[in-house]
Amino acid sequence: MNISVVSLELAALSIGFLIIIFGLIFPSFRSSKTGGYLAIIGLLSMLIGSFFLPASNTQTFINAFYVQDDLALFFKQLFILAAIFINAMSLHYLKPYTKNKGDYFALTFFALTGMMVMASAAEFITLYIGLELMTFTFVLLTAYKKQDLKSGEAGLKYILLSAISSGVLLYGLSLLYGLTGKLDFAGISSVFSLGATSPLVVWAIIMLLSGLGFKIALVPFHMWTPDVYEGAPTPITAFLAVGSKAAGFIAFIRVFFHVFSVYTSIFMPLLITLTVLTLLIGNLIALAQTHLKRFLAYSSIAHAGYILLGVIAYSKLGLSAILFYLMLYLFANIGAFAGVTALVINTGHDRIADLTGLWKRSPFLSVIFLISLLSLAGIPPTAGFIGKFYLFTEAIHQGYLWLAALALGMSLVAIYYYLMVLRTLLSGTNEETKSFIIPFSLRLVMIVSAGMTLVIGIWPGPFTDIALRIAQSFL
Amino acid sequence: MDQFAWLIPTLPLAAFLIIVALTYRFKLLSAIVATSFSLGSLILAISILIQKIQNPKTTETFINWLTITANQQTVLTLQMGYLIDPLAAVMCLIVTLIATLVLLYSIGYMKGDEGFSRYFAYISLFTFSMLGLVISNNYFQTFVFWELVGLCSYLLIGFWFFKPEAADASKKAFITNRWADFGFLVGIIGLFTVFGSFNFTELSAVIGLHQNTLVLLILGLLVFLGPMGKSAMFPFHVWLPDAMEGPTPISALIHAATMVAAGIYLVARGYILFASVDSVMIVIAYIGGFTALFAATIALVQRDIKRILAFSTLSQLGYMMMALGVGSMTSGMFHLTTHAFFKALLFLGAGSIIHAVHDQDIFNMGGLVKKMPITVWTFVIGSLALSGIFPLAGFWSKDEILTVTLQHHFTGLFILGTLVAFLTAFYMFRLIFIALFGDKRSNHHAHESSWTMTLPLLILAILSIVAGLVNTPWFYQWTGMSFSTFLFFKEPEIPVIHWSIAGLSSLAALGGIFVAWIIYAKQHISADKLAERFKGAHTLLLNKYYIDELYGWVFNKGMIGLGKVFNFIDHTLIDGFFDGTATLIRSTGIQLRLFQTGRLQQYALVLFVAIAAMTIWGVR
Amino acid sequence: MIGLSHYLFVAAALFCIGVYGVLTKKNAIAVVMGIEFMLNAVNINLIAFNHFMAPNHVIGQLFAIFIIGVAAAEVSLGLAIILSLYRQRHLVAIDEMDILKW
Amino acid sequence: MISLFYLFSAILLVFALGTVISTNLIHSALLMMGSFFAVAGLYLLLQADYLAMVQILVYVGAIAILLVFGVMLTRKGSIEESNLPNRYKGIGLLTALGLFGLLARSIYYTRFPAPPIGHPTQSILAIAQAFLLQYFVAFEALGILLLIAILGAILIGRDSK
Amino acid sequence: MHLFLLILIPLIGALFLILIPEKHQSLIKWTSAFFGLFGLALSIHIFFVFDKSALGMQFVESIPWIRSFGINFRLGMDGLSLSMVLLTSIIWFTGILVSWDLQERVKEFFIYMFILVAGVFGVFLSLDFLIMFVFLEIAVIPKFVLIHVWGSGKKEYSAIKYTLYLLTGSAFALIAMMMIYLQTMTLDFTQLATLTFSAPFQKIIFILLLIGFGVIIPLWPLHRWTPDGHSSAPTAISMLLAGVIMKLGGYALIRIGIGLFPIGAAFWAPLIAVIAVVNCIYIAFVAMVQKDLKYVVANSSISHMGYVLMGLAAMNTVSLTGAASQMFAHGIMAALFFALVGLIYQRTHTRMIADFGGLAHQMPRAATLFLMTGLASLGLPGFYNFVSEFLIFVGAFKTFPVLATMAILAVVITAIYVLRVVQQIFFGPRNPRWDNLKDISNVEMIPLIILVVVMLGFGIIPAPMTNLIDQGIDPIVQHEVKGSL
Repeated sequence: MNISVVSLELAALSIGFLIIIFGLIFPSFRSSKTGGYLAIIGLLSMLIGSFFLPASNTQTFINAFYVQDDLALFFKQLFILAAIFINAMSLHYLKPYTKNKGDYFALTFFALTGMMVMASAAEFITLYIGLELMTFTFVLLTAYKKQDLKSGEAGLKYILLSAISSGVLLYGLSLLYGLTGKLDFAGISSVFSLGATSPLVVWAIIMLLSGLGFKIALVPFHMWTPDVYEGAPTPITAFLAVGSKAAGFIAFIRVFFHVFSVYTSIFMPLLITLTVLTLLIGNLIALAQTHLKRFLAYSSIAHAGYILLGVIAYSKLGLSAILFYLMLYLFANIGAFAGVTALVINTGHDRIADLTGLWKRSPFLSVIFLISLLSLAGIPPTAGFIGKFYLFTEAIHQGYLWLAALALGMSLVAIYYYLMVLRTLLSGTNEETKSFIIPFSLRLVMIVSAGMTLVIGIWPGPFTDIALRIAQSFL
Repeated sequence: MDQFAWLIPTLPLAAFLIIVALTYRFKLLSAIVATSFSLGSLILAISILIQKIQNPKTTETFINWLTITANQQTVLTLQMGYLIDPLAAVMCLIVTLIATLVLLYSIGYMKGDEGFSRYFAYISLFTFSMLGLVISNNYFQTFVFWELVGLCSYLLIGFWFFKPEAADASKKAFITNRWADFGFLVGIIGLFTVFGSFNFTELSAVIGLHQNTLVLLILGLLVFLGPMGKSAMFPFHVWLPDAMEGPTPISALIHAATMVAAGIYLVARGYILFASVDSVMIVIAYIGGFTALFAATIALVQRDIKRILAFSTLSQLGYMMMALGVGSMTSGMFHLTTHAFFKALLFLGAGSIIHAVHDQDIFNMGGLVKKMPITVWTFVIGSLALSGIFPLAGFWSKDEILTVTLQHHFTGLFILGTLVAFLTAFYMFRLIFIALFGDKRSNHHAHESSWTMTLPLLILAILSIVAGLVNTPWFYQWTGMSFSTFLFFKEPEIPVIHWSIAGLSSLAALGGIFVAWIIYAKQHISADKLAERFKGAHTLLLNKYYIDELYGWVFNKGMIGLGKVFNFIDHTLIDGFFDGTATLIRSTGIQLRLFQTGRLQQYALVLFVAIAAMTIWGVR
Repeated sequence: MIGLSHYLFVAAALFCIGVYGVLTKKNAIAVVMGIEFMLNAVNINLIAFNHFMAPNHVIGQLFAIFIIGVAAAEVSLGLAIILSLYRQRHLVAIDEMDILKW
Repeated sequence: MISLFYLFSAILLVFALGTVISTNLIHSALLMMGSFFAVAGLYLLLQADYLAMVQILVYVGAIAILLVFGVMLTRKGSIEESNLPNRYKGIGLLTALGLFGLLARSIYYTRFPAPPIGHPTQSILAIAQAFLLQYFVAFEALGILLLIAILGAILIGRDSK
Repeated sequence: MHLFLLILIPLIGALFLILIPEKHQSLIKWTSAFFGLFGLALSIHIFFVFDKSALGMQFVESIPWIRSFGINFRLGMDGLSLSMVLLTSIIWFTGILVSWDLQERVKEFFIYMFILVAGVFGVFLSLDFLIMFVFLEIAVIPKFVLIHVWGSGKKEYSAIKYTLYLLTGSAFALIAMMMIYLQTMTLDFTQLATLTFSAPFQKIIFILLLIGFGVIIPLWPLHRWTPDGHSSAPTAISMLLAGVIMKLGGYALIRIGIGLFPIGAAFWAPLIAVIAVVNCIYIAFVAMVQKDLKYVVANSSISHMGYVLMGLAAMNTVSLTGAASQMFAHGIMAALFFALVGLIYQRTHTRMIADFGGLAHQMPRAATLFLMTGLASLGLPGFYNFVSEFLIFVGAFKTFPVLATMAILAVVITAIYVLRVVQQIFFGPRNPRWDNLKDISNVEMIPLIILVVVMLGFGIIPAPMTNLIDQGIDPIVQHEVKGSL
C-alpha cells in the first residue's frame, strides 16, 4: 500500500472537493475568481511536490496494476502544468459567461485526476475508467457555456462520439480478455509472447487502435476534434488539445510499446497508413481554415501525425523524441491558445481576419503569437525545429525515409498556413485603434509558455537528456 | 632610363586623378594639367627611344600582382610589369606624340563645351590605358588595358551623351569590341592552359618549339579575334564609322592613330604565335586585304567628310594587317607609324574645317582654300602622303608593303594592293576637289582656326613628309641604321627600293588623282550620270553593303526574340509549374474541408467504415 | 451444448444492432439507446469469456460492473445535454445540429 | 437448459431489433427494457447471478426509466414520427451487416482453447475483494465519475433562471 | 571570443532597439548605425588579426549544445568565411545608412534586419551542420516579414513565394543532414572531414545538398523566387538579399558539398557546369527583356551567380577561389546596384525603364555610380568582379573547356543588357518630366562611396582578399583531392 503512488491523484481530488465545498458554503465564492487562484496555488504545490516523488518501475500501489514509473510521473507533471496554464487562462475568460465559476475550476481537477489515473494505469480496467472520467469531465466543461448553442452542440457531439468509440474500445478489450484471460498489460504481453495469432487478435488490435486513435485524433477518428475544439470555451479547447491528447498518447505508448510489442507486423502497417492520412488531412484542411480555434484543431491533428512518427520508429530514441516533442507541443499550443483567449476577450470572436493590424494594437500579443506559431511550424529559434529534427532523424534511422520525407513535405505546407496567419497578424492596419487589454494572469501564461518555447529551442540540452532518461527507463 | 618606363603610363593617370579630384571645376587648369603631363610622358618616351636606339636590348621587370597557391606550390601567377623593346618604344612615341598634339588641338576645338574638363580627364585616362597596353609584358595585363581602352573609347564616343546617335554609337562600339574580346579572352586562357604562362618571353620560348599544330592554329585564330575587334577588321568593322559621332580630336587620336593600331601592335607583339602557323598567316593576310578593298569601295560614295576618313582608316588598317599576314612585321609597323601621322593630320584638318563650317557634308563645303589656307594645304599634304606620292611618308611605307607582298609570292594581294592605292588616291582627291577647291556651295563663312589648332597641323604635316625617309636606303648609308634594322622580327632587313614596284604604285596613285580631277574638278564626266549607270552598285556602297542592317536585325530579332522566349519559359512554364502545385494543394485543402459536414452520425459512420476496412485488410 | 461461440454470436449480433441504431436514428435518444445495446453486447462478451475461459477469477464480471456504472453516468450526462439543447433549440434530431462544420 | 439460452437470445435479439426499427420512440424505449431483461436472463445462465441482479436494477430500473423520461420531456409533434431514420439509413445498415459478417466470420474461425475445469467461485465475495483490493483506484475513479455525472446533470440539465 | 561576439552584436542591437520607444526615430537610426559600425569595425579587426599563413580553422570556440545528440555549438573561421563575414558586415552597415529616410515602422524594420544579420553571421561562422542550419532558418522569418511589410510592388505574393522556395530547398538539405547524422552520429565539419563515405552515399547526399542549397544560390530551375523576392524587397533588404543571402548557398555548397563529399561532387560536377551555363546565358537573355529596372538587376544577380556555379563545378583551387571571390565581389556590386536603384525609385517613384530618359542631366552622380556598377557587372578590369571572373574562367577552362567558353560568352550578353539599360535611363536628350529631381546628397553618398571604394580597391589590389580566400579554399581542395583518390 505505497501511498506516494497515488498522492498526486488524492491531492487533486481533495483540492477539487475543497473548491466545491467552499462554493457551497460561501455563495459569493462561487462567482468570484478566488476559486481559480486557490486552484492555481494548489496545482503549483502539486507540481513542486511531484519532483520529490520516488519514481521507478517498482513503485506500485497495491499490486502491479497501478504503477508510478518515470514515464507516468513525466506525464503527470505535464498534465499538472497544462492544468495550471488552463486555470490561469480561464480566470478572466469566464467573467461574462457564468456566475458559478467555482465548479469550473473543480471540474478541471477531476479531469486532471482522470488523466493521472490513465498515466499510471498498468491494466485496462483502470485505464478505461480513467479515460472515461477524463472524457466525461471534458464533456461537462465543453458544454459549460450553456447559453451558447455551439458549446451545447459540441458537448453533445463529444459525449455521443466518445461513447461510441469507447463502445468499440470495450468490445476490443473484451476480445482481448477472451484471448488471454487477463486484463493487465504484463499478463497479456506474456500470453501474447506465446505467439498464437487468431483473427480475433487482429480485431482486438484494430478496435484498440480506433478507441485510442479517437483520443489522439488519428485521422479516420478525428472528425470530432474540429467541431468540439471550436464549440468548447477556449481554455478548455487548450486543455483538450494538450491534456487529453497527451493522455491519449501515454495510453497509446503503454499499449503499443508493451502489450502488442509482439504483433508489430499487424498494427505497424495500419499505423503507418493512418499516420500518412493524419499528416495529409491534418495539414491540407488547415490550409483552408478561417477561424483560429478550428485552425489550431487541425494543426493539433497534424502534430499528432508527427508524434506518431516516433511511435512508428518504435525505438528508445523514438520514444524520447515523442516525449521531447510533447513538451514543446504543450508550450507552443498553450501560447497560441492564450493568444486566442486574449483575442476572444477583446473582440468576441476568433476569426483570423480579426488579427489584422495586431502589431499596432498589441505588439506583445503579436510577439507571443509569432513565437508560438513558429514553434508549431518548426522554425529554428523555437523548440519546434529541434523536436521535428529529433523525430524525423529517428524515423529515417528506422528506415522510414519516405515517411520522414512526406512528413517534411507536409510540415512545409504547415509553414505556409502558419505564415498566412502571421501575415495577417503582422501587416495591415485595423480601423479600431484601441489597443488590446490583456489581463495579468493571461499575460503571465503567455510569457511563461513563449519563454519556455524559446528556452527549449535555444538550449535543448537538458530537455533531451530528460526525455532520453525516461525513454531508457521505460523500454 | 628604362627603369623609369613605368612612369610613362602613370603620368596621364596622375593627370586623370588630379582633374577628377581637384581641378574639375577649373576648365583651363585641367586642360593645362592634362597637356603638360602628356608632354612629360612624351619627353620620357623620346629619351627611352633614343636610349633604345643606342643599345637595342629588351628590358623586362614585373611584380606578382596575384598568385594562387595550391598545396604550397603556386598554381597561377598574374603579373603586372613592363617590357621595353624597340616595338614598345616606337609605339610609346607614337601614342604620346599624337596624344599631346590632340590635347593641344582640343583646347581650341572644345572651347565652350560644358563637359570640357570631363573631356580632358577621359583623354588622360585613355592615354594611360593605351600606354599601359603598349608596355605590358604579358597577355593578362594586355587584356586588362585592352578592356580599359575599350571603356575609354565608349566614354569618348558617347561624350555628347545627350545625342541619341552618340549614345547608340558608343554602345555599339563597346559591344562589338566585347564580342571580339570574348575570343581574345578564350585565346589567352587557352594559351595559359596549354603553355602554362601569360608572359610574352616565356610563351615565345615555348611556342617556338611547336610548329603548325592544330592547338596553335585554334589559339592563334582566337587571339587574332581581339585585334580584329580593336582594329575593326571585316566582320567587326561596323563600329568604326559610327564612332565618328564623338568629337573629331577623339576620332583623330583614338580612331585613327592609337587605339585602332593596338590590334596591329598586338599581332606584332605576339608575332611568334601567328608566325608559327602558316594557315593563320594566310587568314590574317586575306582578311587584311579584303578589309582594305572593302572599305576603300565604300569610301568612294560617302558624303560625310569624317565617314570618308573613317573608311580610309579601315582600308589602311587592312593594308597593315595584310603586311603582317604576309610575313613582314617591319613593313606593317612602319606603315602604322607613317599612317598615324598623316591620318591624324587629315582628321585634325577635317576637325578644323567642321569647326569652321559647322557641317560635315562635303557637298555643303567648297571654296575653302582662300579662307583657310593652312588647314587646306596641310590637308592636301596629308592626302598626298596617304595616296603614296613620291617624297612623302605614305609612298615609302605603302611601297614597302607592296614589295613585301610580292616577295612572299602573294601576287593576288599585290594586285589588290595597287587597286586599293588607286581607289585611295581617287576618293581622297574627290574629297579635296569637292570640299576644299571648287565654288562655295553653302553660305558658310569659314575662317582660319586659332594657332592652338593650326600648330599641331603643321607639326604633323612636317612629320608626314619626313617620317618616310627613316626607312630609305640613303638614310641607311648616311646613319648606318634604318627603321627596318631597328624594329624587326628575327633578323633585320636592309632597306632597298624596287623601282619597278614603286613606279607601278605611284602610277596607280597619280591615275586615281587624275580621274578624280576629271570627274570633280573639271566635271567632264558628271558624277551623277556615273551614279545613274551603276545604280545598284551605288546604293549598295552608299548603305555600306547593308551589314549594319544585318547586325541590327540579328540583334533585335535574334537576341530580343530569344530573350522573350526564355522570359516566356520562365514566367509561364516554371512559375506555372510551381505556383500550380501550390494552388493545387490549396484547392484540395478546400475540397477536403467540405467533407466535414458537421453531422455527428457521419463521423460515426466514418469510424465504423474505417474499422471494417482495417479488419478486411487485417484478417485476410 | 451451448458453447462460448454461441454467446459470442449473440453478443456480436447485439453489437451490430446497436451500431445500426447509432448510425441511422434521427433522434438523439435513440442513438443513446443504440450505445446502450453496444455496451450490453460487451458485457455479454465479458461474462461469457469469464465463465468459459477463466472461471476461477472474476475480472470479467468486475469489468462488466464497471461498464454498467459508466453506462449509467453516460446516459445521465447525455440526457442532460440533450434536454438543455432541446430547451434552447426545440430540436432533438441530430441531423439538424450542424452549426459547427467545415 | 439449452432451450432457455435460445429463448433468452431470441427475446433479446427480437426486442433489440424492435427498438432499433420502430419509428415510435416510446415503443422502442419499452422494447429496450424488455431486451435488458433478456440480457439479465443470459447472465443467470452463465452463473453470474450478482451481475444479473445488477443488470436488472441498473439498466432496467435506472437507465431505461431515465430514457423514458427523456423521451417524454422531448416530445415534439406526433409521437409516431418521433424516431425516424436519417439519410444514412442504407449505408448504416450495410456497415452494420458488414461488421456483423466480419465479426461472425472471425468468431467462427477462432478455436478457443478448452476451458480449464475449475469450479466457479463465489462471485459476490470475489468481486467485492477485487473492488477494494486490486482495482481500488478504478473503484474510486468510478465513484468520482458518477459524481461528475450528477454534477453535470445539475449544472447543465437545470433550467437556468 | 571574437566570433561569438560577432553574432551577439546584432542581437544585442535588436534588444537595444526594442527598449527604445517607436517615436524616437532618429535615435533608433543612430543606435542601429552605431551597432552596424561596431560590427564592421570588429570584422575588419578580425581581418587584420587573422593569420593568413596558418591553414585550417581559427578562433575555434565550442560549447556542448545537445549532449544526447552529440551536437555542440562550434564556431570557427577560415579565409572563406572571413571574406563572407566581411561582406556581410559591409553590406549591413551600408544597408542601415541607405534606409536612413525610412518613415513607417522604423523600429521593427531594424529589429528584423538585425535578427536577419545575426542569422547570416551564424551561418558563416558555424562549424556544425545543425547549427548552420538553425541559423539559416532563423534568417527566414525576418526576411518574410521585411519583404511583406516594407516591400513594394506585389510584395505579399513575393514574400510568401520567397519563403516557401527557400524552406522547400532547406527541407532537402535537412534530409541530407539527417542522413549524414545517422551515418556518423556527428555533424561537426572538422570530424566529418576525417571520415570517409561510400561513393553512392556521397552521390545521394550531394544531389540533396545541391537542390537544398541550389535554391538559395539560385540554380536555374529553382530561381523563380529571386526576381520577385529581390524586386519586392525594400532597398536595404534587397541589398542584403542579393548581396549576402544568395552567397549562403554557395558558401554552404563549398563548405559541405565539395568539402565533405568530393566523390559526390565530382559525379555531379558536369550537371552543375551545364546548369551554370544556363544560369549565365539564359538569365542574361531574360534580363534583357525586363521592363522593370529592379527585375533587370535581380536577374543580373542570378546570372552572376551562374559564374560562381561554374567555379564550383570545376572544383580546382583556382576556380573555387575565383568562385568565392566572385561571391564577395558580386555581393558588393549587387548591394551597390540595389542601393542606386532604390535611390532612383525613391525620387521618381517608378521603376519602369521606359519612363526614364536622360537622367544624367539631372542626376550626374547617380549616372556615374550606376555606370561604374554596370561596368563592374560586365566584368571590366579595375573592379574585383573582373579578377574573380577571370580566375573562374581560367580554373573552369581546365576541366570544362567548351562550357567555360559558353560562360565567357555570357559576359558579352551581360554587357549588352547592362549598356542598354544604362543608355535608356541615363543617356539621351534631357527629359523635362524629371527636371525637379535632386541628385544624391552627400549623406546618401557615404554608403555608396564605401561600396565603390571596396569594389575598386580590391579590383586594383586583389591580393589581400584573394589570398585570404585561397587560405580557406586550399584545405578544402586538398581534402577533395585526397578524398577522391
